[in-house]
Amino acid sequence: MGLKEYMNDIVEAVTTTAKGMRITARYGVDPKEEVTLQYPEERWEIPAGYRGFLNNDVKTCTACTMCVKVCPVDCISLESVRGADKKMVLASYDINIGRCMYCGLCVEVCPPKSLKHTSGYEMASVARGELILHFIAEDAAEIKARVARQVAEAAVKAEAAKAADLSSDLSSEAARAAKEEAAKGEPKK
Amino acid sequence: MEALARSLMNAVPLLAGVPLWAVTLLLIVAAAVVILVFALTFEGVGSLVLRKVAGDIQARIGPNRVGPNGILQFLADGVKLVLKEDIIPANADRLLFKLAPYFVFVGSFAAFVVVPFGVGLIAADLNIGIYYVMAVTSLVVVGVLLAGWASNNKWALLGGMRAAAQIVSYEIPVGMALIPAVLVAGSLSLQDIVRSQGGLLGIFGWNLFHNPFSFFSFFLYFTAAQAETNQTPFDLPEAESELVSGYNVEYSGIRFGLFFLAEFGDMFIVAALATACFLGGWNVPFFHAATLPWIWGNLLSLGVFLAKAFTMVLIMMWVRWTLPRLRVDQLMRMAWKYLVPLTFINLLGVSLWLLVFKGKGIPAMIASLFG
Amino acid sequence: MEAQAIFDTLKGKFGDAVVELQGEGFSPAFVVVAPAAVKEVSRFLKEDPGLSFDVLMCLSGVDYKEKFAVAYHLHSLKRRHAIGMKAFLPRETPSLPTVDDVWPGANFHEREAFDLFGIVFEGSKDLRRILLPEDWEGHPLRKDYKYPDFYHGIKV
Amino acid sequence: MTVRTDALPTQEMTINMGPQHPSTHGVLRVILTTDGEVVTRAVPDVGYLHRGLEKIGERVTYAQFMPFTDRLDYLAAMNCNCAWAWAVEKLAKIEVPERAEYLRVIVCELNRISSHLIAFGSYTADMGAFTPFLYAIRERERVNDLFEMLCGNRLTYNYARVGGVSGDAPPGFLEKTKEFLDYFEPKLDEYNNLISYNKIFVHRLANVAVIPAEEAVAYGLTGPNLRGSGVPFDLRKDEPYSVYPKFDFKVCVGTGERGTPGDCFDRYMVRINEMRESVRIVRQAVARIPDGPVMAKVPRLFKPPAGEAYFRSECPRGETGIYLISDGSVNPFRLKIRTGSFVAMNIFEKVTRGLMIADIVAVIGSLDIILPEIDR
Repeated sequence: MGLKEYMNDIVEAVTTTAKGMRITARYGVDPKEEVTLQYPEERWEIPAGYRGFLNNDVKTCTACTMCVKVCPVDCISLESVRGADKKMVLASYDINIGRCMYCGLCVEVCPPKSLKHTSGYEMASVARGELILHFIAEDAAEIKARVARQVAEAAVKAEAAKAADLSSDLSSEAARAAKEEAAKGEPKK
Repeated sequence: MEALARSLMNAVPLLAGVPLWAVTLLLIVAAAVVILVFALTFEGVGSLVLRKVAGDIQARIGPNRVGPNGILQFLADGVKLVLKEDIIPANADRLLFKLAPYFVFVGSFAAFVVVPFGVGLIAADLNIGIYYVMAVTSLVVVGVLLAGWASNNKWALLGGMRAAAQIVSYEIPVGMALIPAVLVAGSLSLQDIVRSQGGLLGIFGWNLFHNPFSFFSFFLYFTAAQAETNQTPFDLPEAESELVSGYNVEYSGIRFGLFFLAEFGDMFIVAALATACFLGGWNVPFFHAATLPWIWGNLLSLGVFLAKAFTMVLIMMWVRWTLPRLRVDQLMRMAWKYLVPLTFINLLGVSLWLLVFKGKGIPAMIASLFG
Repeated sequence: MEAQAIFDTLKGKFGDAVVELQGEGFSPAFVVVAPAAVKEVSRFLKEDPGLSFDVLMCLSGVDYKEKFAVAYHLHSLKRRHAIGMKAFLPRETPSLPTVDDVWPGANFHEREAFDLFGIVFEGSKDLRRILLPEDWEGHPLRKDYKYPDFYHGIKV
Repeated sequence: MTVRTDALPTQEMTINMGPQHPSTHGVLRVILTTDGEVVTRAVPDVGYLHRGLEKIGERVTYAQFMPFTDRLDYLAAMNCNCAWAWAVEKLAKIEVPERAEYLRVIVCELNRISSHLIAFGSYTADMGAFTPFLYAIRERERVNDLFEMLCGNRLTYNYARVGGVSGDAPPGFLEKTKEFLDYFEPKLDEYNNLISYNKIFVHRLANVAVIPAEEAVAYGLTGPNLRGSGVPFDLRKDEPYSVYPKFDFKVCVGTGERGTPGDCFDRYMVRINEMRESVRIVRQAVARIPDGPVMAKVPRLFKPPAGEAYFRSECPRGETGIYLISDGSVNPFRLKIRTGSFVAMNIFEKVTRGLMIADIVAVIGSLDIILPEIDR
């Protein structure tokens, strides 16, 4: 190693260090460069399409099970029974958000658009069971029993109506009443 | 200390009956406590400042949750370190494992004794001050090596070996870079060195501006001393990204705390020595602090000294957060191929300068030109 | 060079060791080779100046249910063409010569195929399990793989 | 003078580096045999993150596998998403609307930037300079903001779909992308001044773990690792897919500017330069993006014809090749993912022989491996 190289080494070390230190000094003295967000006092603006926790609007849900089928990690579980009006009635709808990977495939396929991402992202829990979101508070067995009762009632009514239709001497009023009775069951759900 | 004790006994009639050795002992203990408190405070605040500086440089905020603006963070850290479980690995050499942190801490703390904080603020004005600092800080290497060995951990061992090689190598350039200051002052005592930089030349009385060689030897000292105290970019013994944490990897709780404090203690010692030997120490520019009443003169000189020393500490932190780390062979090459020859050349240069110009520095010569 | 031309060259050189060309529905096309001839064909593919397949892009084990296969995807940086090479193996004794002395990059791929399919590459310099633990039983990517219930007492 | 080694018997030391080690970039385990500081052998042990993605792939449909590709290389999830989409489209011969392809190119290149930023940042952190790492993270956050705006997630995007992308760019996205590029481009020069040409940094990287061009080819290295050895091979240029041929960009290769071609510094510098090229590509794509649909007509019950396809795409960590075998059903019959990091790990043992412990860290960083991609 010649003397020139030796001196060059020293000069280069000093200049490159000085260059770097000038940059760090600029950041050091400029308070505008601070980018820390003081969570939880400050929060960032959540964009419109944010994929947070899932929420199912059970009123519009048709229990078509598309979401269950498409979920790659099987985090959605759904139980349903066929109601008196031939529509499916949800008995339970649970999402395990501890398992969910927020891919959004279920939201994309939902036909009535009842399943949606919310902007929620804060959740901590010490028990795994708390990470399962129950969208229907009522016990599944109770709902099933009630729907089964309604179905049975409706069947009886329908049977009666059929019988009424068949027997010519019965007035049309009775048939209408039976139909009304059957229709009343629906809004109760 | 004995002279101080005697004068104290003369001044305070209450102490007349007490034997001289008792008063002296009392004074020594008091001085030690004051130094210890100062050292601990500095080390605590230093760790906070380090993190704040890191935050500023890295476009963040730094600790800001404990106390207003985070200023109590170091207390919280201290409490945490004290309360944490003290773990000794099962296969460690228990005695050496326990002993190591004390070596390290004592090595760094004992050097505070000869730091000239002010006109009269020095715990012991040893006539071999610089030599003493070099000697006691070498204790650190024993502690680090013990820690690395006793942990019975291969990473720790590697860290310990690196530290030993590094500290021993860099003692030479550190010593050689300090000798120009000794030559100019003609004394090994730190107080004498500081006094030699006083006078009416202001900052040009400093050894830094005495001659070109002493100017360079300041930078050489600063570089070598950073390496000796294992500061980035020479933090190979710790090297968290290679050796995980080096020699202190198995330490926890207060034992780790001692290593941690010693690191900041070393930082201050380096800054204090640089200040005392090259930056005029406690000398107030264009002013004789010694002419003031005792208390004011000391306070003023203490303030000046600390301001200079802390500036040096800040620069060390700034360097720390900018530079990457050297590799171990490059570190050795830097010591033996660059720093050692350069410091020797410097030493030769300073000696010749003093011989040729009869001990006068450039500023003094210029001043004499103008009368 | 086109797949058909490569196949013809190989056929001319190795005769019966080169079985067929899988062209339709395959991209890139595969030259099917007898397992025993894999090493010679590979060396020829790499060293022939007209072919010079210098990169082994991918080596995959495949379980075609009735038989195993090893699929090699080759690319030539010099000639900028690509071809596949495939060797079918019987399920009972899936083994064929290694190519890691032809393309040193093959080693990890072969270890993976050994790990997940149990295909043995004879003469390999280092054939150990790579992704699974050393003491794992079975080869998970086989179609008839039964999932174990426990591994060292941990529920899987 | 001869050194008598018999007087002082020495022994080689075996050190276990990882799976929990700050600079193995995840759960890589390296078994080091060292003679003091000098490594005589470094054997990588991978597989700590094996999740059986290929087995999972045989059980889910083509569309359902998309979120799993996010987990393949979580630092460049967009590239993996698009690679999967392109592979399935190659198998099933689906035409994708041009706007979707432009959007894919934009997100792929943005993700290349953010992935290289992590490579750059964590590399400097491995070398002991922590500050550039945080600067890199700061820039990466902006890219994440853009992706969050586009698809709603910050890390696992699941943006591409077989036949297009999941959603069109929301209003303001392209403007914000342009803003980011204007902000980001000068930062690269800052990085170079801050750390790239720093004397210590150069000394740590130059002439370390030199991979000659022939060796890189023989081991099948791809991406920046291959280009660092001076081989100008880039799939975007040499085996063009998507709309890449429409853009003007340069293939960055290592020139050995501070040492030998193919050393750690070259691989590092290729990544820095590639970020600049990616900025150029995104600028062109944003300027020229056409209007139109972003999704082709793909049946809901998607069944590609029986066949086999191998698709290679240029991901930040090298070629991600997807070998797909379809038997005509809704699930892939077999899929094999060949990743750049997996191949790069193969050469690790060879290049680390005789280096120092600190260099092992440098080599891991310069190969820019990511463990989920190795272990799958």
